[in-house]
Amino acid sequence: MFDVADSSEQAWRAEVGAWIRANFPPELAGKNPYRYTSDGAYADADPDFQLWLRRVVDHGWGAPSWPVEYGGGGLSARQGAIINEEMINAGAFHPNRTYGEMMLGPTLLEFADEVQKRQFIPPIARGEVRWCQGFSEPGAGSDLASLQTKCIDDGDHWVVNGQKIWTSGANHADWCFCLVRTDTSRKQGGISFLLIDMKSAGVEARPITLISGTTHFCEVFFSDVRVPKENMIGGVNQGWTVAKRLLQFERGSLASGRAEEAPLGPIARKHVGVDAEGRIADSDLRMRVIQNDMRLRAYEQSLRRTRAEVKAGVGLGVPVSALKNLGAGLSQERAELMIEILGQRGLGWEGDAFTPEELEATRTWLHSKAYSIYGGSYEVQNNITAKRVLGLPSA
Amino acid sequence: MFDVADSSEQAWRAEVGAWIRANFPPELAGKNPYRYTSDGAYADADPDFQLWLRRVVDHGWGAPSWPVEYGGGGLSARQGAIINEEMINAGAFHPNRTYGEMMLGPTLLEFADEVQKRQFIPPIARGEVRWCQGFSEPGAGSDLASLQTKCIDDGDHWVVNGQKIWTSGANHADWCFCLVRTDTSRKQGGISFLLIDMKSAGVEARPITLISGTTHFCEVFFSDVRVPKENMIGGVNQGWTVAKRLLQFERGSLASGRAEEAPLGPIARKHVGVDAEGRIADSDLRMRVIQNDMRLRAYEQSLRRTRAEVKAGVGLGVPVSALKNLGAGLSQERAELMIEILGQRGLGWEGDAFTPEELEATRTWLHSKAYSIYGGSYEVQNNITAKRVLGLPSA
Amino acid sequence: MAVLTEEQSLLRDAAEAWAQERSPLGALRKIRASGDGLGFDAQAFAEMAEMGWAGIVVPEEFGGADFGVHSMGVVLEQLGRTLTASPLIVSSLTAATGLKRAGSAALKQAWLPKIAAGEAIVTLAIDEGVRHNPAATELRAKKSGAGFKLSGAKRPVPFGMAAHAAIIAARTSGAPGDVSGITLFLAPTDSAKLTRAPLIEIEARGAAAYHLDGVTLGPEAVLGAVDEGGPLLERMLDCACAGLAAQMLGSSSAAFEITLAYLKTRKQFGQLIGAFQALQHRAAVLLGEIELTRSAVETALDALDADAPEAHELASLAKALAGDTFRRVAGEMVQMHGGIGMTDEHDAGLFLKRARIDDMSFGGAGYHRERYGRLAGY
Amino acid sequence: MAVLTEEQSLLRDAAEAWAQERSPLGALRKIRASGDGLGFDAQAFAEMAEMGWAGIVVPEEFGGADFGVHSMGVVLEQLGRTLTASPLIVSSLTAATGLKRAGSAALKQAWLPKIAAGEAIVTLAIDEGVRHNPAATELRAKKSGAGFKLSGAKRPVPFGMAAHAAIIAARTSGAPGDVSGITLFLAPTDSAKLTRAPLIEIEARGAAAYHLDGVTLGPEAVLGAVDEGGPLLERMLDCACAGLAAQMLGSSSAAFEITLAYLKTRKQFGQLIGAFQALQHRAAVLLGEIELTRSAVETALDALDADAPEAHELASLAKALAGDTFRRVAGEMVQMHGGIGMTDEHDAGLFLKRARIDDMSFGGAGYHRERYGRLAGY
Repeated sequence: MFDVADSSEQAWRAEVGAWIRANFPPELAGKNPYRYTSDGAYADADPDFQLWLRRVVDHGWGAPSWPVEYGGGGLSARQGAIINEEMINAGAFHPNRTYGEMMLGPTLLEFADEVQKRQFIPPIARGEVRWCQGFSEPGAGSDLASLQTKCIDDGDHWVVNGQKIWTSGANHADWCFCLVRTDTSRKQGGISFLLIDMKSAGVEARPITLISGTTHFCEVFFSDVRVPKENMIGGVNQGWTVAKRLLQFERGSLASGRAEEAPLGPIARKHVGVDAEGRIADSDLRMRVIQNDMRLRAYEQSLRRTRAEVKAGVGLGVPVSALKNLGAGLSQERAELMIEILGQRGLGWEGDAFTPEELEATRTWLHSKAYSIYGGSYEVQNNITAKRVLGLPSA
Repeated sequence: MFDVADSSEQAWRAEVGAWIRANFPPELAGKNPYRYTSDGAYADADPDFQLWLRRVVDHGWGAPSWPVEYGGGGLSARQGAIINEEMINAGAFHPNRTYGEMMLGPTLLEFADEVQKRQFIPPIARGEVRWCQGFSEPGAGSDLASLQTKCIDDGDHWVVNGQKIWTSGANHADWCFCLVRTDTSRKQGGISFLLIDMKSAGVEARPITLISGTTHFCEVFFSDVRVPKENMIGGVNQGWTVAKRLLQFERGSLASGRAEEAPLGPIARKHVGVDAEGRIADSDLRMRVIQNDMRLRAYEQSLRRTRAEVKAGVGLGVPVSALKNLGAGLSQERAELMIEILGQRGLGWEGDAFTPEELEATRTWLHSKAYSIYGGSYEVQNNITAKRVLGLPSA
Repeated sequence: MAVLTEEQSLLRDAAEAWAQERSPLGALRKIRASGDGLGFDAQAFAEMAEMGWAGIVVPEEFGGADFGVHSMGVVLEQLGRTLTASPLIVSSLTAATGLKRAGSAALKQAWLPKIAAGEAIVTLAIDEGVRHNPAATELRAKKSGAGFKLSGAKRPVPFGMAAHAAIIAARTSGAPGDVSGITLFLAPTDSAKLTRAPLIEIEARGAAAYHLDGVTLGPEAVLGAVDEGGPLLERMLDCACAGLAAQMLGSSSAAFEITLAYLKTRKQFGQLIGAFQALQHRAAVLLGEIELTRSAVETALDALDADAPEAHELASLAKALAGDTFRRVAGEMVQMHGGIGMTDEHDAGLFLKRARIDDMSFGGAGYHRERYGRLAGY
Repeated sequence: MAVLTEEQSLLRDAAEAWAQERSPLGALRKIRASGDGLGFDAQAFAEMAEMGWAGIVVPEEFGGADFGVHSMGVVLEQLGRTLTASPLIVSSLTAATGLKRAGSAALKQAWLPKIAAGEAIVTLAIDEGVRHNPAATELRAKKSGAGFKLSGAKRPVPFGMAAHAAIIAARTSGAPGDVSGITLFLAPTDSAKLTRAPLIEIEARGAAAYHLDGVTLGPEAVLGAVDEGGPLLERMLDCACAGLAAQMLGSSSAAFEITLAYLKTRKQFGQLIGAFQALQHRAAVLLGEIELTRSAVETALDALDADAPEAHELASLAKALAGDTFRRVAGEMVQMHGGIGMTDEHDAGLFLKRARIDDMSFGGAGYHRERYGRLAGY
C-alpha cells in the first residue's frame, strides 16, 4: 500500500494514534492484554473492555487487514502493523487478539472454502465468537501427530469420541477448532481439521488448575459428538497441513507476544537499595539483572530486525524456533529475577499482607514456567532449529 | 593395616612427612608435576627431579602399595594414600606418577600372567621404563572400539600395522601399551591388549603441535612391527576387558589429578584492585571468581568424600564420569578466569615482555581445552552417567 | 551417601521409613488445604518428637540426645525427600542451639526440655525488610527499669503462628547496619503487646508477621550479652543454613528421582523420552550438581559439630549450592514433565515452590555467595 | 542478514569475494609465521585500500567515501569470517573518526587522505594497565612552551609497530581515575623520544609497548580541546567496539558454519555426530546467541551513524554480546571437533585465540556489562 519512507504513512499513523487516544478507555491502561485473550469470563465481566472492543470493531479494525467481504478492514498488512504499533505507543492494546483472530482466521483465509469463509470468519472479525484450540491430548503433547481422538463418518455427520487437554479457554469458548483422527493406518496422513460447536451434545470442558492457580486450560471430553460434514476444513486427512500452517501463526504470535517488558532497574533500586556509587547494592543480583536486561534488549532488537527483513524481503530474520526459545527463556529468567528482587515479599500467594503487584509477580513467575512448554516445547523448538534450520542429520 | 582413628597412623604419617621434608630437593618446589609426567625430555633434563626420583625409589616408595615381589613397597592402599597426602602437605609431589605407574601397573597386577608381571612391573616401580598409551586412532576417538590397527598372527610373533594418535609422550617412551585388532568380525570382541617395544623396527612416533604449543602428544605409525607372542596381556580378543579396567584407573587419576588449585582471590586482588569496601573492584568478574572458587571447593570436598566412602565401604562416592566432567569444567573455567584477571597481560605467547607466570597462565588456558576431550570426552562421560549411573534407556 | 556413625544410620533409616509412611507428599497438600496457617501437622510433629528428633541437638541433661548438627541433618535430609514441613530447623535445631550456647540456666531449664519433647516451638524473629540481612535489624529494645521494652515489626517469622516463644533480634545500640548493638531476646508469644498475623505464601512454612508494641522483658530474657548478640546469631543462622541445606538436598534428590522415573516411562515420538540424548545429558549434569551439593552439606554439618572457624563460609557454601541446585532440579522437573508438570495436581509444583521458599529462607544463594566471598577474601 | 543499502550490498559482496580469495584463513598463518611483528599483511591492506575500504568513514573532501560506520561494519563482518587481520578498525575507522570529529583543518589535511588511501596507519595508544580503563590514564603531557612534553608508557598499542602515528590519550590535569583532564594528541611515531617494542601475543594484532620519554608536540597536535578528550575518546571507542563487534560476528558465524560442516561429515559410534541430539541442541542454542549478537551489532552501527545518545550503551551491548558469543562458539568449535580441534594444524585454535584477543580489546564483556549497567541506571 505504502512504504515506510512514504510521508503519507506518517500522516495516516498520526490519524490512527489520534483515534486510539480518543477512544481507548483510560480504565484499561496498564491491564494485562494476555488475560483478556486467555480468560473469557474475565473479558466478559469487564464493561470497559467490552466498550473498547465494540469501538474498535465498529471502526472496522477488528481484523484490520482481512478482506472486507469477510468482515475485515481491507487494509494492508503494513497498515495492520501500524495500528498495533500505535496501540502500544498509546499504552493501549488491540481488544480482538483472540485465538480466532490470531490463529484460526488467517488459516481459514488460506484453507477454507467460500461457504466456510462466509460462515466462520466475519464473527471472528467482529469479536463475537470465542474459539478454543483442540490439538493436544494426554498421550500426544510434543508429539502432536500421535493424537487418537476418533472421528467416524456417519453419513451427513462426523461422530467424534476422545479427549483433548491444554485447551485454553475451552470453558468459555463457543467453538473449538480440533484435530481428529479419520484414518488410523497413517500417522500425519490420518488427521483431519474439524470445527466443533462447544454447545453440541456430548462436549464437556473441565478446567485444569495450574501451579499458578489459573484455570484457563481445560480438558475437553467428546462422547459421540455429532458434527456436520461441512465443518471440516481442507478435506479429509488433510488436517496436518492445515494445522502446521496454523501453528506457524501461533508461534509467530507467541514469539512476538512477550516482547516489551519493563526494565528491572527501577524496581531493583527500590527494593534492593543502592551502594555508595549509586549502583544496586547487591552486586551478585545486580550483574544478573543487567545481563537479563541486555539480552532482553537484544531480543527485542531481534524482533524488530525480523520484521524489517521480512518486510524488505531480504530474509526471514531470526528463525521462529530460535526466537521462541530465546523469548521464553529470557521472560522466565526475568520472572525469577523479579521474585528475587521482591525477596520475602515475592513469595505471597494471596491475602492483603501482600500488594497486588507482589502477588501478580509471584503468579507470573509460576505461570512463566509454561512458556517453554506450550506452543512447542523448548526441546521441540531446538529439534526444529537443528533439523530444519541448521540441516543437521537424523539419527 | 591400620585405621584413620588409629594413633599409630598419626605416628607413621609424621615419619613419612619428616622423610619427605628431609629428602625433597627444594629446587623442585612449585614445579608443575604434570609436566614431568607428560614430558619425558623435560624430566630427563632435570637433575633435581632425577635425584628426587632415585631417592623415592631407593626408599621403596616408587610404587608404595604394590607387592614387594614385583618391586613394590608392600604397603597398604591407605599408607600409599598417606604418602601422597604428605607429599602434597610438604609442597612436594610423587616423582613416579608415570602412565606406567598410574595405569599400566595396576592393570598388569590384575590381568598379566606371572612371567609378564615379573618382566614388566618392577621397572615401572623403579621408574626406569617410560610407557605410552596406544589406544586412540584417527577414526577412533570417543568411539574407541572402532579401532583398526591390524594385528596378524605370524607364528611366534604378532605383526602389527596401523596408526595411533594422541599418544602422550610416545616420542620419549621406551614401550607402548596398545590396543590392536585381532578379529575384524566383531567390534569389542576382536580387540587385544599388546605391549610393544618402541625401539622395534617399523615404529615411528611424530609429535603433534597443540594450540598451546606443547608437543607431547604424538601420532605413532606401525609398519610390519614384529611383537613377541608373550607380550599380549589377558589373551587374544580379551583386550577390551583389560582396556576398560585400565581406563578406570586413568579416569581415577584424571579425576583426582586436577584438584588442589590455588584460590584466585589474591591474584585477582593484585591485578584487578579493590573497591572502598576492600572487595575485588570489578564486581562482574568478582562474582564469577567467587562462584568458581565455591564450586571448586565443593569439588575438592567431593574428592575427599569419595575417598572416604570407598575406604569405609559405604558407597562409591561421586560417580567417576560425573567427577571427571565437574573437575574438567571447573579447571577450564578457572583457567579462563585467570586469563581474564591478567587482562592484557594474559594474552602473551612468548618473549620477555611477559613474565613466566603470565606466559604459563596463557598456555594453561589453551591446554585446558583438552580436559573435556581427552580421557573420555565430556559427551562420552555424560553418556556413561546417563546410561550406567542413571539407568536411562537407549534409543 | 555419607560415612555415618552407628546412631546416624539408625536415625536415617528411622526418618526414611517414617517420612515415606507417615508424611508422604500428600501430607503437604492436607496442610495446604487446612488453611489453619500453622504450616505443619501438629500430630506429625508430635510423632517426630516421640522419635526423639526434636531433641537431637539438646544436651542430655535437658532431655535431649546431644547427637549434634550432622545427626539432625541426616534426619532433615530424609524429611526433605517428602517435603515434610515442620519446625525442626527453626525450633529444635536453631533456637535450641542458641539457648544451649548462650541461654541462662533458668532459660535453658524453662525451654530446652519442652523443645526436646516437642511441647514447645521456639521460632526466630529475625527478618524485617525485603531481604535477609540481620545486621540491618531495626526493631528497638529500650532499657526500661531492669529490663527492656521491645517495639517494632518482624516478618516473615517462620511457624510464627504456632510458636510458643520467639528468639527476637533487637537493636539495643548502634544503627541499622551495625553488626554490634544487636541483642537476642527470648520472648513468649502470648504477650498482649505482641500481635501476629499469618502470611499466606506459596508454600508451607507457617510464616507470620509480628508486631511488637512495647513488649516488656526482664534481663533474664537476654541470650548471651546485651549488644553482643550478633556473633551468636550468626552461628545460630549457620546451623539453620546447614540444616536447611541438608533438607534441600533431600528434596532435590527426590525431585530428581521422580523425574528420572518419568523419563523411563513417558513415551513421545514412539520412544521413551529418557532415551533422548539431550535430556540424558541434562540429567547427567543435574546428578553432578546434586553430588557437589551433598559434599558441601556434609562438610558444613561436620564443621559445625567441630565448631570449626571456617564453619561460617562452609555453611554459606552449602546453602548457596543447595539453593541453586534445588531450584534448578525443580525447574527441570517441571520442564521434563511437560504440561502435566504445570498442573496443581502434580507434585512438580510443590517442589518448585518449596525450592523458592527454601532458597529465600535465611538468605538466598546470592546472599551467601556474597557472604562467602567476603569471608574468603574476595 | 541486515536490510542493506545499495552501496552496503556492493561492499558486502566485494568484501566477501575478496576475503575468500585473497585473505583465506591460511593468510593468517603466514602472518603468524612471518614474525615481523606487524600483525598484518601490508600487501593485503594495500588491496583493501584500493577497494576503498580504508576510506569508508573518511569525508569525500579528504578522499574518502563517507559511507558511515554501518558500511564499515558490513566490510568488517566479511573480513572477520576469514579472521583477516588489518588496521581497518584501529586506523581507518576509529582514528579517522577522531580526526574527522575533532581534528584541526591542518591535522585532517595531513592525515585523513593518507588514512583513506591506506598510505598511513594511525593507531590508538590508550591502554596502560592490565585492563582497559581510559579514565585511569596516567601518561602525562606537561605544558612546555606553546606545546607539550609527553612522558609515560602505553601497552598494548594495536598495530603499534607498523603505525606511522598514534592518537595518544594523555593526562594534562586531574588524577588517574578522573574522566576530565584527559587530552588526545596525534603524534608521529618517528620521534626519537618514542621507543617501541613488539609484544608477541597468542594472535595477530601487531601489538607493541610504547615508551615516551619527553616526546615534544605543538598545540596543533591536540585533538579537540585540552583536558576534554574524554567524551571524544569515548565516542571513538564506541565506534571501535561496534566495528570490532561486527568483525567478531563474522568470525563467530564462520566458526559456527565450519563446525556444522564437521558435524555433518564426522562419524562416531556408527553415525554422523551431527545426529546426536545433545550436540544438535547445543548447536541450536549457539544459533540463537549468534542471532542476538547480529541484532545488537546492527542496531549499534545504526545508532552511531545516527549519532544517537544511546549509542554508548548500544555499543557496549554489542561488544559484550559479541565477546560472549564468539568465545562460546569458538570453545564449542574446539570441543565438537574433539582432539583434532586441539591441534595447531586445525583452524579451531585460530578462532579460539582470536576470540580472546578480540574480547579483551577495547574492554571485555565484563567491562561492557558494567558500563551498560551504569549507563542504563543499574
